[in-house]
Amino acid sequence: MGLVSWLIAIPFLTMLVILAVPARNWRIIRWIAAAGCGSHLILTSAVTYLYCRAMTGDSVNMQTSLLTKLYLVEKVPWFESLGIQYFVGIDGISMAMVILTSIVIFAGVLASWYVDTRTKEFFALLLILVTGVFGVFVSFDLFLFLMFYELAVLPMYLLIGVWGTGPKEYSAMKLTLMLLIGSAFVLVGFLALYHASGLRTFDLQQLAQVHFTTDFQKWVFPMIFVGFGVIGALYPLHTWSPDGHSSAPTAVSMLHAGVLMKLGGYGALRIAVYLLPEGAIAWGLFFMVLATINIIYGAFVAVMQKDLKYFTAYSSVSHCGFVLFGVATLNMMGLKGAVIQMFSHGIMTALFFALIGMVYSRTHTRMIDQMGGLAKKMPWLATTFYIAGLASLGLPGLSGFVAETHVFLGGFFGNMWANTGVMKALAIIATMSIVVTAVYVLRALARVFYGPITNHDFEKLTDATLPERISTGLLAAVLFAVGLSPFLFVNMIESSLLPILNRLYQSGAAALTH
Amino acid sequence: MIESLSLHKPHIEHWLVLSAILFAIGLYGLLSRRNAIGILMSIELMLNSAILNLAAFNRFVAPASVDGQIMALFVTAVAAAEAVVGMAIFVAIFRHRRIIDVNRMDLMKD
Amino acid sequence: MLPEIIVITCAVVVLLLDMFFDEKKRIMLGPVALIGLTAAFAALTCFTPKNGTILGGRFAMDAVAWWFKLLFIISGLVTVLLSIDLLDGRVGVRVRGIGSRGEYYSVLLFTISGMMYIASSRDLITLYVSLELATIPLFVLAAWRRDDAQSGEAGLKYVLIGAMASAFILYGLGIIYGLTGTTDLNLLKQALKPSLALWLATAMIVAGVGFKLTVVPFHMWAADVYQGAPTPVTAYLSVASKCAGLAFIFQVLFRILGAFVADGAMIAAIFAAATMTLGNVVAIVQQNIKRFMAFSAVSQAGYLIMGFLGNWDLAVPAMLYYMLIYVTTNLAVFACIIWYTNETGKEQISDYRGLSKTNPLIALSMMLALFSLAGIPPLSGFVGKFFLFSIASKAGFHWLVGVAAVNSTISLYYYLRIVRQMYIETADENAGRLPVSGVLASTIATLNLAVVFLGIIPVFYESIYAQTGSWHW
Amino acid sequence: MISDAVYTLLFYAIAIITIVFALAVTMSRNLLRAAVYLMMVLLTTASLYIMLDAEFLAGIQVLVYVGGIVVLIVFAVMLTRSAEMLDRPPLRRKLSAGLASVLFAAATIYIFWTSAFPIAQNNVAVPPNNTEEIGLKLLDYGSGGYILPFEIISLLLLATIIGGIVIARKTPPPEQPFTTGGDLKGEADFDAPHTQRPETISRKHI
Amino acid sequence: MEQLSFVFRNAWLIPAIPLISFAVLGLLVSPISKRLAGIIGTVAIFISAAFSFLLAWSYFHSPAGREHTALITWTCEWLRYQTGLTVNIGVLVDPISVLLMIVVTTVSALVHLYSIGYMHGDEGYGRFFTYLNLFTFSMLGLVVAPNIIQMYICWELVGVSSFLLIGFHYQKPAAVAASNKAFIVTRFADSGFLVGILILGYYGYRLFGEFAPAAASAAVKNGVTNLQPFDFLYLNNPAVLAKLASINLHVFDISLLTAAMVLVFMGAAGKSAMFPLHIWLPDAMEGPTPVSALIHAATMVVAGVYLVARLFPAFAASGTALLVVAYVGAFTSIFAAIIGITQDDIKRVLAFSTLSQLGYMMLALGVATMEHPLGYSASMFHLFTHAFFKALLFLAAGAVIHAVNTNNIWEMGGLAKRLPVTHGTFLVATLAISGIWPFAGFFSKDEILASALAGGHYVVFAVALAVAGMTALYMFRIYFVTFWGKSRSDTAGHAHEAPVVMLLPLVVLAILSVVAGFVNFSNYVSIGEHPEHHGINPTVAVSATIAALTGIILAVFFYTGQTDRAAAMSRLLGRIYTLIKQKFYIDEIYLFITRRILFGFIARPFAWFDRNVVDGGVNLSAWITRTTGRELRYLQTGQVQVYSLWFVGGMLFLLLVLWAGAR
Repeated sequence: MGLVSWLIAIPFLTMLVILAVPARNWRIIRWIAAAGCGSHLILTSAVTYLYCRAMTGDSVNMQTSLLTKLYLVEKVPWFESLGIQYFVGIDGISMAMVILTSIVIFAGVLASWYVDTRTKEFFALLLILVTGVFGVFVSFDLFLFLMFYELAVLPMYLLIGVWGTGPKEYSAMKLTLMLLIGSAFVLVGFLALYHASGLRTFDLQQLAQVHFTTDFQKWVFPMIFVGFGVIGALYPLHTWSPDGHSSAPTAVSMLHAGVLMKLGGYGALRIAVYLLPEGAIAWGLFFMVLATINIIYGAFVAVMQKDLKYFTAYSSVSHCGFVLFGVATLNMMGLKGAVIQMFSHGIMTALFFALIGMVYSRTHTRMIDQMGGLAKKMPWLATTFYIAGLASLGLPGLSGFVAETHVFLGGFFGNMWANTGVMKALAIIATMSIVVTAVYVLRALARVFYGPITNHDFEKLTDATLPERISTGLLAAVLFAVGLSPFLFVNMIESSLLPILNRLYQSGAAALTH
Repeated sequence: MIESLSLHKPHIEHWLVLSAILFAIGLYGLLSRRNAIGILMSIELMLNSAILNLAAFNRFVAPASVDGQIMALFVTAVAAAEAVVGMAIFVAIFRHRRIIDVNRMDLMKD
Repeated sequence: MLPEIIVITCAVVVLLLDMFFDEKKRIMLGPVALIGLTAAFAALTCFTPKNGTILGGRFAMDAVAWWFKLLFIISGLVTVLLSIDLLDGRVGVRVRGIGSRGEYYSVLLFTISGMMYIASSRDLITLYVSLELATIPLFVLAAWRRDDAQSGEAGLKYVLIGAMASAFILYGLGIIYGLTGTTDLNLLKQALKPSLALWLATAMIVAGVGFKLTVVPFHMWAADVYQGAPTPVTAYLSVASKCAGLAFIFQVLFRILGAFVADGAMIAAIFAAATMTLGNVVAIVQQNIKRFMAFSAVSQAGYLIMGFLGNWDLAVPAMLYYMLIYVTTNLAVFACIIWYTNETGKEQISDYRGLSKTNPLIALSMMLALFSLAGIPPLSGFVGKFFLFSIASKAGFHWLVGVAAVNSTISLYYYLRIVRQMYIETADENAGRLPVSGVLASTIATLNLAVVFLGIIPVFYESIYAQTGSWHW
Repeated sequence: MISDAVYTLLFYAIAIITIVFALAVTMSRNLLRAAVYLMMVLLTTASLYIMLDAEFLAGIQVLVYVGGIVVLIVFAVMLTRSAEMLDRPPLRRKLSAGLASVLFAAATIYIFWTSAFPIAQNNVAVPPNNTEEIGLKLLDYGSGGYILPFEIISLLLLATIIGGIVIARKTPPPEQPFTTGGDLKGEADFDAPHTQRPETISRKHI
Repeated sequence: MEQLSFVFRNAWLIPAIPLISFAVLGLLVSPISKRLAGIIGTVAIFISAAFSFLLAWSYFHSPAGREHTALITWTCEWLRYQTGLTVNIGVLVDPISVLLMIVVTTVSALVHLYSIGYMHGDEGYGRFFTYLNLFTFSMLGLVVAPNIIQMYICWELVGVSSFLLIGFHYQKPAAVAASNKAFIVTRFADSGFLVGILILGYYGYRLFGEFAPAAASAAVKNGVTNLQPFDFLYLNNPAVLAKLASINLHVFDISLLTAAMVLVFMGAAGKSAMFPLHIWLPDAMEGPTPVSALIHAATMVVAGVYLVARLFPAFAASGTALLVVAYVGAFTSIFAAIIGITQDDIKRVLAFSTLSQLGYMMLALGVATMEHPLGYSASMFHLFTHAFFKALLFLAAGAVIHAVNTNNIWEMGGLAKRLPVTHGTFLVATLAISGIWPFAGFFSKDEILASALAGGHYVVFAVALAVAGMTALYMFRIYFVTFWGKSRSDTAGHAHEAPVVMLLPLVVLAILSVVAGFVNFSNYVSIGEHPEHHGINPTVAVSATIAALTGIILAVFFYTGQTDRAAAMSRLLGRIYTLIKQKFYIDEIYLFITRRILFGFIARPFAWFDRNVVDGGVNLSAWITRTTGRELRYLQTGQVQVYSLWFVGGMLFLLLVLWAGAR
């Protein structure tokens, strides 16, 4: 059993251990969870190191190859007669996503350190969910991908339904159903691919060598892209996100906004664009327009929100717009920007939700205008909150800036198929969003943390405890790390994006000729 | 007259049509009767027409073999079995609820 | 033929023992039936070849028949296991009028033997008679609770519609006999030519089998009968009777109409779409859990007949595998339901609230089984559905795949209703932990293991595929 | 020549009688009468079997149906006092049933009339003693024999009888002690929770 | 090129030292010991100040410095957008960057010193120095940026540090509001800047293959090994600019370059608070006074001017953009001056004077050309001098406020004898800003006026002249009102002189704002092939002095002695006076646009739409499904014959379908 399988296995095994522990001593359980995620973090860094070393070792003729160069590959036939196999590996994109997930789940476990109702079930479900997420990010077999994908989505229902707040059943049901309807579309697309390829295999790399007919791509691509778009909060299929996030408990919102929403962008990039380049070319501009709507619309709606979680959820909608925008640009910079934005937004929004949860657990309100002057009482939370906010408005030195400039430049550079004038216009419109973002972030944060203390009950509030400091501090540090030294990160991704682009350009050139 | 009659000696179609008519009549009874036993009688009619069908086929299509008749025999037995079960159930219900009218048997619906 | 003989003998033995035992010793009847079925299982798996004929070709074995018999025996076995507590009165809330254990078990075993004969009969007469043997005693079982109004009503509806269905089937078979003059399935296929009469026969037979498979619009009896019948019988109906229907339609479609089946793909698609959609949509609003399970069974049948869209080399194994998974999963759910009904006598979905607090393990098993029905990975239901969807997709029915996938999402909605009751809603104050008998506990555990592992361990599908993928009828 | 004419006449006559009686079975309000009409139908069909050279079948028909089923039906009618209940279906149901059956009849008759069945050429050559052959075939376990369905049908009848007995057996009234077997006295009574009976709840939830 | 000396090679230390001390303070010290924070921060800045002086010395005495060549003394790859589009952060040493380094480090050092006294006893003492260090680092990083991306990054960073410092007293709602306002307004401007960068970067990248060889070979002497499209050395390359200017956008018939440059200037205008975007600066005075002195007077606000100067060749290449610069600058200067006359808050008056002086600098840049770059050096000169005397003014005002705990000049008065040192230095600064010989302001202003005249922009010249007069007027107004007469409030009565640590910077700055004028500036800082050397132009000098004196005399007339001439004057003006005093209601207009238009007409409808239409659609579909179920449920009538009917119907339908399929 190789390292990558361990990436999937560790959370699962931790879950089993937790199930073995009797429910009454929940303190032990949370320690177990933290230990599991911590060891996973260590393993992840080890894998990252191995990956980077291997990548720098042989980055030969990546320039022309159609196949993503995978490392630490494990390939075991599974349902052999149908060509279904257990096929996992690591490339740059999945590496980035795995790092993201590993960090977020660790922070999430620490952030939910004080969950004392049904702790056992809580952590068990959390770990199942994250198992699915890791599985999605490392699996290169469509069947396996789909399997992990739905595995990742479903525990959400119970996590929100049991530990959530507000209209939790409604939100949980809505979220689950919308996401699974999305995956229904994906399923249709996958099966169509499987049969159209005529290879009787779900192997992504083998499918990547097939050339599907243009008409086929033209109808399958939107299927898959929209299917993933649902979880990527593509307008107008985003409405599960505000309700879901606002009802979910802290760690779940963190994981969900931080990681699960990235499954959408990841799938759209890794499968829709990679396998169906002509479809992508045909539909690119359309989805780009939708993504622009996401960005602007989400930002403007966020301005109006009174509830911190709704506010963050809509800003997530806006930021996930950047991801889809980057994917839709179909050029190197845009795709890279999309991946970086996935990472950066993942960390950032996880930090947001962690902090909101911590503030909420102290003030017992999430209404922006019921708070005020909290910075006096909880300087740590205020500082980290501002770091997250500044990251979300794309302040240089924090990760958001790198991602957003990539995406903007990507949109501005355009590609050889769509009307570059329109793309430039869209890029400029998207750029305008940084102003709106600044407006809503700063207004909300100032309202919450600055000014005199409005409510006398806040006088005796305390600042973050150690676990909370570790979790938030870790996330903030990652924001800085990516923002200050992106070069570490970008080169890792770039080589894995080349095959996608090569496939695009090959079939794109074909598309141009006829 | 006689010639015409002897020329129009009933052929297989006539038998089949007869059985079809009987089946349809049984169907009508099945769909319209209110008394469960009446419904069962109609079902017996339908089975009967099916048996007639089999016999006719046996006579005209495969007179050499007796498969049709044998099938008909089995069907007779099956019909008897169904009748037994049906009657048993009806009687049990009637004992319990004092009704035999199917229109009033809708404890479970929607 | 050995398994059948064992089953029949066991049935007769149970009957005789029932006569000679007194009330206390009758506890032994259930175990005897179990032993018999286990022996049949062993005989099937160890001593029964997957091909060959006896009785001059009247009785033949092939791989498909073998798997069907496996399914029948399994479902019979589990049903007996589920019935024991109820019949022996080891329940929290007694039910009046359920009794006559010996007769119960023997009738059950007789139906099992009938189903097994369906799978391996080679002439119209045997086919029809064994179908009746598999059907008519079920009418009795449905009405088994003599002095319960609902049970009796269920029996009545079942017997009336069942008799009508068998009349239709018989008429259709008769026409087929008339079109060829032979009753031998092996000769029929060559002899048949497409003709209006053949379509008439097909329509009547398919309608009659649709009744057993609960295909819309022939499904309407299912809701009432499932609700009214004793719960173990409901479980048995929902799996075994459906398997029998599938076996029968396999015989009819592949052995009789083999040449023309492929033309009916569109019709199959239409019926599949209608069945799954109606079943799902109506299941959403159900309150009684047995009735609810009836509609869920209807929708599952809808997924099942997606297999009749062609590509038999893939479709036949897919359908068999799906049936295997469906049997285990559905029985797992029913095991939990039967346990709960035994202990509390309640049947409403809302009665399950807070089950995760009182009996967490059973709640977990029930949730797993329900998710498997909804087709959530990595549980087996997902795999089974996925293969069937793949058949539809290969046949070019992408819209049907879409409909089916969306439907399974809708189905998740109502399965989650139960999960919500068990996990999210809080239990009543006085609700304590309910006792679980060893039999039910072990049954539930075993079935859930199957539910989980059938989706992960490929060996079952692979062997089914290897044996029946190249099944030439 | 003559025989053919007679045959034809008989066929039409009996067919018409059968149809009339069949209609009577489905339409007569008094169920006892309906049972009698059913017996008539069965008898006429038996004679039709004779016309189809299926004497044995005719005999069985008379024995099993007339002697068995009809009697059973009459018993049932007596037991359930159905004779008093005049069966008057509502008009709506009559119309729908009529429509359905007429449609069915039309389709079937059209199909039968138009479709060509593989008629055996020498359709006069009927084996004289097919009764004997039937008997042989029923017990023949070689190829073409029907021993297997014969066994099955016997099982079916057995199972049916058992079931019928169980169902139709008299049950102890609710006030009598509850027994697991339902047929033995003297066991302790458990409160059969009629309040929790599902039907009441399901009615509430409709 | 010859091996650079130690100083050049390690010029990166100048921004790095504040960064390090920022990190040290932020992570370690300020939580532990506050006094230590102040000391560390100040020392660090002093070191880098010393280093920058060293750098300036060795630069201007090296041949490179004499011929104004830019040197990239240190560079490393920071981010590769794409092969051939890399961002190399580095240190660019050229006249203006050296100049700015000196200004920034000096003023920052003094302000740090001053703050040790001024912020004494404040709870956020350590935090304050942390922020100051952050700001100093970002400002220096901006100054030395060799490419536009680094410029933008540090541009944002100074923005955020200014945000933090304005909102330093985060318990004061006014301060919080001001900080948000400042950040958001500049952010809005920066979005334009970013788009400008996108355009430049994109087309620069497209043309790169064409012009890179020439530009690169030209850039070798600047110590650039691999030129990148984002580098100023590439963007200022005449060939590239010519090409860009030749591309016509077909909207308003403006060239691509013009569009890009106007957008970039939007950013500059935001940072330097030019007219439409000036509203944040007066409010920014809510921050502590040292902050106002450092950020909102001396350094950050001139970043816009610096940006325009940095891209001057590009602006010059597109004449239109330069004209825009000139006129916006001119208008802002007079507009702010007019408002300045009427304000009562001492710091606000200074803020408006800052505005108008910034307008001066912009104007000067606007009137310059590559051929006649006098305005360029004039602008830089004024930036140089203005930094000192404006910082001095603020610090002195800070001392006053520190003494009397109010900003309102009408509650002061008679402080001349109570705060002698403050009074003296304030007077020096006032004279300097009013442009009286021999103070620094005289020379720089004179040079600006001269350049305007020489450039033939007579309107601009007139405006500048008027502004010179008004400057004198409002400066002396506050001078007289604050220091002369008798004290109008008891706090003013018992005011005490500030501690030495605060007075020392005042003195140093006073000296600087005298001697700074005598630097022969255009020797050092100029652009283009033939720098113009400028002596005193008698006509300009005389007219400027006359204007200044007029202003002073008016101030004397209105504000000395216990007369109410000013009040009478304002009454005489009536409406106009209130209009001016309300700063022409610009804030209110902005408020209207944001609150009513943006939020009211866009955000709120969007929010409504999302909840009711988009989300409503989702819920509707769910509702439809459920209702269908509820209705279809009634097919199950429980009537067995209905079921049978369905059965028969289904069978007939099946037959029909088969039939249809058969034919």
